[in-house]
Order: sequence, then C-alpha cells, then structure tokens
Amino acid sequence: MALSYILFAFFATVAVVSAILMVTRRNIVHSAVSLITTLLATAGIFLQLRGEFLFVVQIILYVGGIMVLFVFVIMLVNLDISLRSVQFNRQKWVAGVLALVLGAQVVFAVWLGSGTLRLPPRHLAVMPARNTEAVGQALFSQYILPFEIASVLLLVAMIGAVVMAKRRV
Amino acid sequence: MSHLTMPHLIPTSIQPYVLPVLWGVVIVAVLPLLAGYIVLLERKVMADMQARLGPMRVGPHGLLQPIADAVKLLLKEDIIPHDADRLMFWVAPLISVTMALLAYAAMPFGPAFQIADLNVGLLFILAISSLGIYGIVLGGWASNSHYSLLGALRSAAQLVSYETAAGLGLVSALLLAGSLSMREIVQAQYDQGEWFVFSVPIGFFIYLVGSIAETNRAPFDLPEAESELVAGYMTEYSGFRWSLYFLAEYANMIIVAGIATTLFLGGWLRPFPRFNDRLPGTSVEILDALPSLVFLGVAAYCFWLAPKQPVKIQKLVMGLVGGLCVALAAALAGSLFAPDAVRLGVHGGFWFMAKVMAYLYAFLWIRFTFPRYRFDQLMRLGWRFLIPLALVNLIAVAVALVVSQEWGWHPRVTTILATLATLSVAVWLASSDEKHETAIRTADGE
Amino acid sequence: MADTRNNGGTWSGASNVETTVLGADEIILNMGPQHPSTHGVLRVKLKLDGERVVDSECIIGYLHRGVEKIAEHRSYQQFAPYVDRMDYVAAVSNGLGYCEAVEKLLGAEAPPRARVVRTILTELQRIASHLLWLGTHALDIGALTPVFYCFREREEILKIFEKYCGARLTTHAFRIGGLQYETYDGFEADVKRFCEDFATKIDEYETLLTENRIWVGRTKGVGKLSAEDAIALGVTGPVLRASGVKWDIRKAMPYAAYDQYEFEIPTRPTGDTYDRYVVRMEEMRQSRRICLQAVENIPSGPIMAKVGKVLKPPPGEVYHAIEAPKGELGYYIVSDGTTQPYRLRVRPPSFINLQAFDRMARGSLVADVVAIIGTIDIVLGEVDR
Amino acid sequence: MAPVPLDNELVQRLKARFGEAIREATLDRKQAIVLVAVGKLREISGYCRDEEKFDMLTDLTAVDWPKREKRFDVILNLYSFPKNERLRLKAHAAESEAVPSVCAVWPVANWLERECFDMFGIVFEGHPDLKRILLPDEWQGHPLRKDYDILKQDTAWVRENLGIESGQ
Repeated sequence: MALSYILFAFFATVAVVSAILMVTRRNIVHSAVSLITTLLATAGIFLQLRGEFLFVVQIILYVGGIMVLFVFVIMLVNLDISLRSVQFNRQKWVAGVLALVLGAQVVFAVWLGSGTLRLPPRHLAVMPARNTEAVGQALFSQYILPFEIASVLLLVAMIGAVVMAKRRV
Repeated sequence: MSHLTMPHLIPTSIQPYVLPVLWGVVIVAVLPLLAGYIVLLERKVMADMQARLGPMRVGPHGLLQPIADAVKLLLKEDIIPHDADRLMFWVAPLISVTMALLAYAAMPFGPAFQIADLNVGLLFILAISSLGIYGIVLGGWASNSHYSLLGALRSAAQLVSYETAAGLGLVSALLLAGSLSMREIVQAQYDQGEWFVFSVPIGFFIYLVGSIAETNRAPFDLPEAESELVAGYMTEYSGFRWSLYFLAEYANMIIVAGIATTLFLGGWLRPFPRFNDRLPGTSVEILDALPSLVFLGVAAYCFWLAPKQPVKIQKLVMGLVGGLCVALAAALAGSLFAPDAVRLGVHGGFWFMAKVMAYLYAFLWIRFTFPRYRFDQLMRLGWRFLIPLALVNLIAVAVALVVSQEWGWHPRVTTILATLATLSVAVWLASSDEKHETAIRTADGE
Repeated sequence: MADTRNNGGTWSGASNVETTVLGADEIILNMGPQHPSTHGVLRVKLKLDGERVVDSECIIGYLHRGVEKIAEHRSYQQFAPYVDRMDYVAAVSNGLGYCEAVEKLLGAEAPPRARVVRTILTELQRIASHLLWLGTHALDIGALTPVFYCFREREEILKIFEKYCGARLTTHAFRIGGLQYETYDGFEADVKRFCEDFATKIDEYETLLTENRIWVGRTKGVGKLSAEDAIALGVTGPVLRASGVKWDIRKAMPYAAYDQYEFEIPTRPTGDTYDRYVVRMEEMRQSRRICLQAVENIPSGPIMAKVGKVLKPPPGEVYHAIEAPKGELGYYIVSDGTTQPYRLRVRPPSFINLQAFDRMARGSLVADVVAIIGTIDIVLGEVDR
Repeated sequence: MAPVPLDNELVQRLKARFGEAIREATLDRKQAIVLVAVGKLREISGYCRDEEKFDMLTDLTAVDWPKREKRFDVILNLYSFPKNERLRLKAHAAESEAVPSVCAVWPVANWLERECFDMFGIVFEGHPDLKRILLPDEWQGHPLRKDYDILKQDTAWVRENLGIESGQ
C-alpha cells in the first residue's frame, strides 16, 4: 500500500504546483501547458482509484479535445496586443478577503478531523473491476435523465457555435 | 501476465513490475530501428513504383541506409531559431515521441508479447495518440515563424477532425467485439470465426482513411506540403530534434496499423485459425508451416543474389541477411514443436507483424498514387462525408446486431445487409457532396 | 525587380511587409524567388484574406540577362546560341523561330529536306517540353509518381537530340539557311521507335491522373480564364486553346513543313487548369502523329540553302512567329544592311502568359496559386530574357 | 526587297477615317506597315480593334534611331483572328514626348508598355502603374537605347546592392 500513497502524493503535488504555475505564468502558452499538466495529474488520481475508464475519458475529452481548442485559440488570437493590456484590475482587497474566508473554512474542516465526515463505506470508494461496462450500465439505467439533459445542452452549444460562425463567414 | 511462458527466473512477487519494464525497454530499443527500416521500405517501394532503384549505395541494396540516416541526423547542427520560445521548442518534439512510444503499452504484438492488457486498452491508445497533437501544435508555435505556425494550426485542425472519424470507424468494430481490451477483441474475432474487416468493411474503410489523415500522410499531408508551407511545423527543426518528430510520425504509423490489425484483421490470429488438419504424420498444422516457408524463400533469394554483388563486403552482408532469414525460419519451424504457449507466441508475433506490414504497404501505395488534397477539400471530406458515413455505419451495425439477436437471423446476413444500407447512404452522400461542390465552384467562379 | 525596401511604393498603398502580421484581417505572403514551386526565380507577392488570395503581383527580372541588347552587338550567326538560353526547356523551337525569321529577312528559303527534319525535331522538343511541364505540375499538386515517368520518356528524346547535334538541352541544332549536320543513320528508326512506345506511355499518365478524383478536385475550376479575357490579355498557346479559341500558328500561318501533315488542334471550353492539362496531353499525341508522318518520307537533297558565309540582309524589318510549346514565339528583326541586327525584339509567350496570372489567381486559395503557376507553364529564362 | 508603298482597302479605309494622321503605308517582305501620328495612336488602335477586328495585340515594342529628332519608333504588332492577318502600326515619338497608352484597348499592353518604359524610357501617358518591370526600381538609365553603351552599367546600383566594385 506504500506505493499508492507515494503515487497519490506525487499526483496531488503535481496538480497543485501546476495549478499555481498556471495562474502566475506571464506567457499564455506556458499557463495553458501547466493547465494540461493539472488535468493529467487529476487523471492520474482517477487511475489511482482504479477508474481506468474515467482516466482515459479524462485524457481524451479534456486534454485531447478541449485543451487542443484552447491552445488553438491562443495561437490564432494575436498575443502581443493582449500581453500589453493590464493583467490585474486592482481588486486586490476583495480577492484577499474572499481567500481568507475560504482558507478558514478549509482549516476548520481539517481541524474537525475526518471522523465527523460521513464518508461512504470503504469498499464503495473503489470502482468495480470492469468499470467501463459499469459506467455504461449506470449511465443508461439509473442516470438516463441527466444523460439526456447533458446531450441536449451540448446540442444547444453546437447550434450556437454554428450560428455565430455562419454570420462571420 | 500469468500466461507468460518466460521461465520463472524472476520471483513472482516483483514480476508484474519487472516484466513490463523489460518489454518496454525492448520496444523502445527496437522501435527506432523498425521506424528506420520502414523509411527504407518506403523509399524502396516509392522507387520501384517510379521506375527507379532507390537507395543502393549504403550497404547491399541500401540495407544500411537507415543507420547512415540516423548517424547523419545525430551529427547535423541543431539550430534553434533566434527568438523562439526555448522551453517549448525543446519540449515539443519530446511530447510527440513520448506519446507515440507510450501508446505501445497496450499494443498486443502476440498472445505472449503484450506489456499491459488494460481493460480499456483501445481507448488508452487513442487517448495517448491524441496527446501527440500537442507536440505538433507547440512545436509550430515555438519556432516563431510564419510558415510553421500556419502548418501547426492546419495539422491540429486536421488531426482533431479525423480523430472523430477514425474513432467512430473503430466503434463499429467494437460493437461486435463487445470489449475494449485488445486481447478480448482478438479473442472475439476467434470465437466468431470471422475477422471484423469482413463483417464491418465500411468501418475498416473509414478507419483506413481516418488513420492516413491522422498520421499526416499523403494525400492528407498538407501540413508539411512542400510546395506551400515549405515543411509545416517542422520547418525550423533540424538535426536530432527533427528526427524525433520523424520517429514520432513513423511510430504513430505503426500504432495505427497495429490498431487496425487488432480490430479488423484479427490481431495475431492465423488466417484460418480453425482450419487445423495436420501435415500427414506430424502434429504440425499446414498453415503453421507457412511462415517458415516464406522466410526460407527469402533466404534462398538472398543467397542467390549474394554472389552477384559487385563489392566483396556486399557479398558478405547479403549472405548475412540470408543467414538471418534462415535463422528466423528455423525459429518459426522449431517453435512448432515447442509447448503450445511458445508456438502461439512466436507465430502470433509473425502474423501480427505481417498484417501490420501489409497495412503499411497500403499506406505507401496510396501515398505514391494520389496527389494532395487542398485544405478545404480535406476538411470537407472529413466533416461532410466520413463522419456522417461513420455515424450511419454505426447505427446500421447496431441495428444489425439487435436484429440478429432478437429475430435469430444469422449475424453474417444482418451485417451484410447493414453494409449494403451504409453503402447506399455513402453513394447518396458522395453525389450530394458533388452537386454541392460544383454549386460552390460556379458561385464563386463568376 | 521591384524592391520592397522603399516604403511600400511598389504596392498600391499597402504598408511595408513587416507590419501586416497575422492578427490584422489581411496578410502579405511572399512566395519566391527561392520557392520550390515557382519554376525558377519568380517572386509572387500575395495579399491574403485568410486562405483566399485578394490581390497578387508578380515581381520578375531576377534572370534578366539583356539578350536583346547583346543581339545588337553580335552577327546573325553569332547570336543563334543565345536564343537557346531563353526558353531553355524548348531550345530547338527557339532556334527554329530565329533561323526562319532571319531567312525571311534574307529572302532565302531552307531546302525541303531541312524543313522536314526541322519539323520533326521541333515536334519532339514540344513533347519534351510538355513532359517536363506535366512532371513538375503534378509534383506541385502532390502526385509524386508522374514526374519520374515523364522524365523517363523525355530522356529518350534528349538522347535523339544528343545523337543528332551533340547537345541535350541548349542544342543550337539549326543554322540560318538550313541544317549544319546531316541526320545520323538510324535517326528515322530512333524517332519511329520512340513514337511507337510513347502512345502506351501517354495512356499510362492518363490512367494515373485524368480520372483521379483528387487530381480532378484540385484542378477543375481552378484558375479560370474566359476566351475574351485570354484574347484581351494576349495569351497564346495551350492556355488560349484551353479557353476555347481554336488557333494555332502551325495551321493559321504554316511554316517549316507543317502544311504537308494533317493534325488536329485540341481545344477545351472552360479554360481551367484541368482543361489546360487535357489540351497539352492531346497536343503531345498530335505531335507524335506529326513525327510519325514526317519520318515516313524525309525528302533527299541538300540540307543548306546558298546564303553564303557573311549574312548582310538588305535594310528593312520582319516579324516572324512560330508556335512554341508555351505559345506564339515571335522575332521582330530590324536590319540596317550590316552584318549585325540593328534591333532584335523577341515576343516571349511565357512573359505575356504570366500577366494573366493575376486574373486567374484572384479569389483562389493559396494552395491553388501553386497549381496556377504550374498550369501557365512559364520558364523564367524567357520571361526575363 | 526594299519597302514598297502599299495601297489596299484597309489603308484606304484608314485614310478615309483618319486622313493625314496615316502618314504612310508600306509593304516590307510582304508584311503591311502603317506609319501613324503618335497623337492619334489610341483612336487608331481602338478603330483597328473594333472595326477592323484586329482583336489581339501580339507585341508592343520600340526601336531607337538616335539620329532622328523623333528618335523612337513605337511598334504595335496586331493580329486579327477572324481575318487571320497581321498589321504593324508604327509611330514616331521624340525622347520626352508622352505616347498615349493602349492599355484601355488591349490589356496585354500593361506589361509590354512597362517593359518599353524600362528599356527605352518612353513614358506612356494613361498607363495604370508605369514602373520598371525587369530592372530594379532604383536603376538609372535605359539599357536598350543606342547611346547606353553595353559596358557601362548603373555602377552605383551594382556597387551598393551587389558589392562588386568594378561593376564588370
């Protein structure tokens, strides 16, 4: 079990570090790449929980699909104009207060200790062995409604994109 | 890993760790050599199709050409453009190569030779190879030159759109296989006694076209089309860095061929797996003797050629190649009498590589006969023809399966009906596309 | 060679090249003069809106050697080799044009045997020039194989030239008044053998390209030129015939021995890249027919008219044009009675056909620009002179 | 062989239409040459194209006769597709005299006139974009003039751009 702790620690630190990197980088493409590493790290954690299907879908969808479009857009937009514009809009104080409140909540939860959290029994946390079929079954049996709603939502998004693109051409 | 026939030198406790590493090292070592020899094969086949000889100078019939190329690339000066983004410039080819090599983890080279039999094997390979796009996009952006940026954007758009088409082509075969693990897919083809290429031919066709586009091969090699964008995203790369991209491209080609073989051409299965009447008097199935006969034939040809070589050293190397073929033939023949697992392992490997090579030959053949698509035609083919066709094919195959299960018709009959239905839709799609295309041309012609 | 260093003077109002970067809606893409597919040192400045060409300007002159100025300081015989260096892909037909122009100036006439041999060599050169065009044009559009087939056939023709006059490319095969060398024995056999197996070879190219959906997709409707535009822009040769104008100097004003043979003039209605491809392929077949008819009976007799060593044409001027593979190649020679021409003007078909490039490229895509340059079939030696 | 005065219907129709603007018509080596006044060049070209059906300008060039006071001959070679005939219009122009451009009549004249300007320095008035076509923009002198010695080049441009001292 020692190995899984090491792996978890590794993935967690990579995720946090690259998230911080993403926010602080001056060069947009560097921040995009660090966002990709964050997503990959979370995929690693899914794998840790033996959720291979989720691991693979996370990579195909997020990193292989959406982030490619992000990087695509970054390159099409003319970088040097946006770099010259002011990055921060002087709301330091509001941001500071919010950060403090959030930090306090996190500290309080950790202080209470995991005993108070009503975590589901241990074995459920780990996904069943052949989880592709399991995910498929769950998706089309218990959660059929959210699945349909999600697909309608995607359809709306696609039609919106087509309409916007059409006008410009 | 239990089916591994390796003598148990390694204590079982650490076997699951050591063996994958061992196989990994073997693949990472063998792959550049294999990629190099595929480049030589490509140049030889291209030459043969163009009434000329191809590389003949380095080694007999140019057999040592890949080594010469590799050494040249190592010695070439490694230029980094003036204000390129150095970090990205360095990382981009690395991303491409690592993703290409990583995808071999789930590739079943034979019943015995597979690093990790994930139960999401196919999806894993697709996911990892889709990460390869970053190598191209970041490389194009980092070299900070007008041409390579245009090339990078074009290849990203092409890869993303053809990945969907190829993926949908694969899904139609997955419906029949019922599982994502590469090993179970091959097993399903053995159980159904039929390669999926015969039951879902249109899926195979879509995947063939999609895979050509996905590896930037002609006639879809627009990103590095010499005449317009000079060399696309690779323009600013030179020396070893450039060869990393080159290695990534050929590794991707082998992966794509591997997927097609596993899914459509029955992975490591022998052409007629169930036909097993024996050679008279021995326990050897007739078809099993085939591979060793092939290698014996090649060896004979090499020995016949050897004395004809002009230079003494070439005689020697040609003899060496002949010897190698004889050794392979002996190994294949020897394994016939070894325990079952070894025989299956060795022969499976041979058949897998034979099919991969056949698939790659189709790549090369297509490359030298077709001119290049224009970028808008390429996109139009992808989005207006291939993806809709793949969706229709998917629905048709699904309906065929349900019909064969519910009404008890023989699955082969329903799949053939599904193929015919999809074909008619394809013809309609092509003709409507044609009319539309001429409409555009006449519109912007005036 | 309009240089861009001065402040954009060469371009109607656009700012200097460096400032228009990707972000703005239009970019200026500079192709050449060292671009792999500009068939020599041609530089094209394209103003692009995305992938579509909005405006284009051809900048030429990189290969200008001042041939017409040199002609005024050379005797008529001395100038003949210079003519081969203009359209170096079809040197023999340049030579034919020049020799016939000077013969017209002198009022001399080449003997029948010389005229027939000249016709055969010129038609072989036309096939060779079209083969080189087909190979490089297909290579630009991405078909890797035809170029090797075309060069294999072209090699046969160059061997015949080499056997006849010792040179393959810049042959200087003809002299003013006729021929320098008698045809080597076996000349008729070589030409006949080439023509025989060329028929199957040209079908080979057709199977590779004509019905190829991608080839048709890349060439049909690309670089359209209507008949009126073609005549207005002075375009001649295969480009004019592909726009539907049935005109060929070999038929309109026969020269050499063309009036003795029958052959058709291929034309196509729409005048796009595909039609020009079909016209040139058909022209190769017709040239083969001419060669076969000519080789049957080459008249015997002298190969050189009596024009004497020192040529002093009486004062006056003449314009003589022939049908070169690229179009109408004309020589306007003014003589002042001395041994050197007073003024020698060459009417270069590539130079004038290239002017139609802007009309064809406007509104097409960047990838088509390469196909359009290929389809006009220009040789920069002739464009720049 | 010497040029013979020519008087066929075409010349008569031209004379009827333009009177003394048609200076002379000769036949040299069976090719018709009509000398016209340079001022009327554009009208005569328009007439030739529309009424006389000379729909293609095959070539436009010039010849330099330094000893004459109107030193340049501007030569227009016309061709008629319907009549399968050639005609050569010639106009005398002095060194600084502007010749009316025929770009409006035959668009092919655009590059041909630019080359004439580049080589002879003849200014074509009414040309859309008259600038050098073969030589670099900053080149001094017009090479095809008889007084432009073949050895003398624009040494300044050569030294500055090609870095060759002797210009040879």
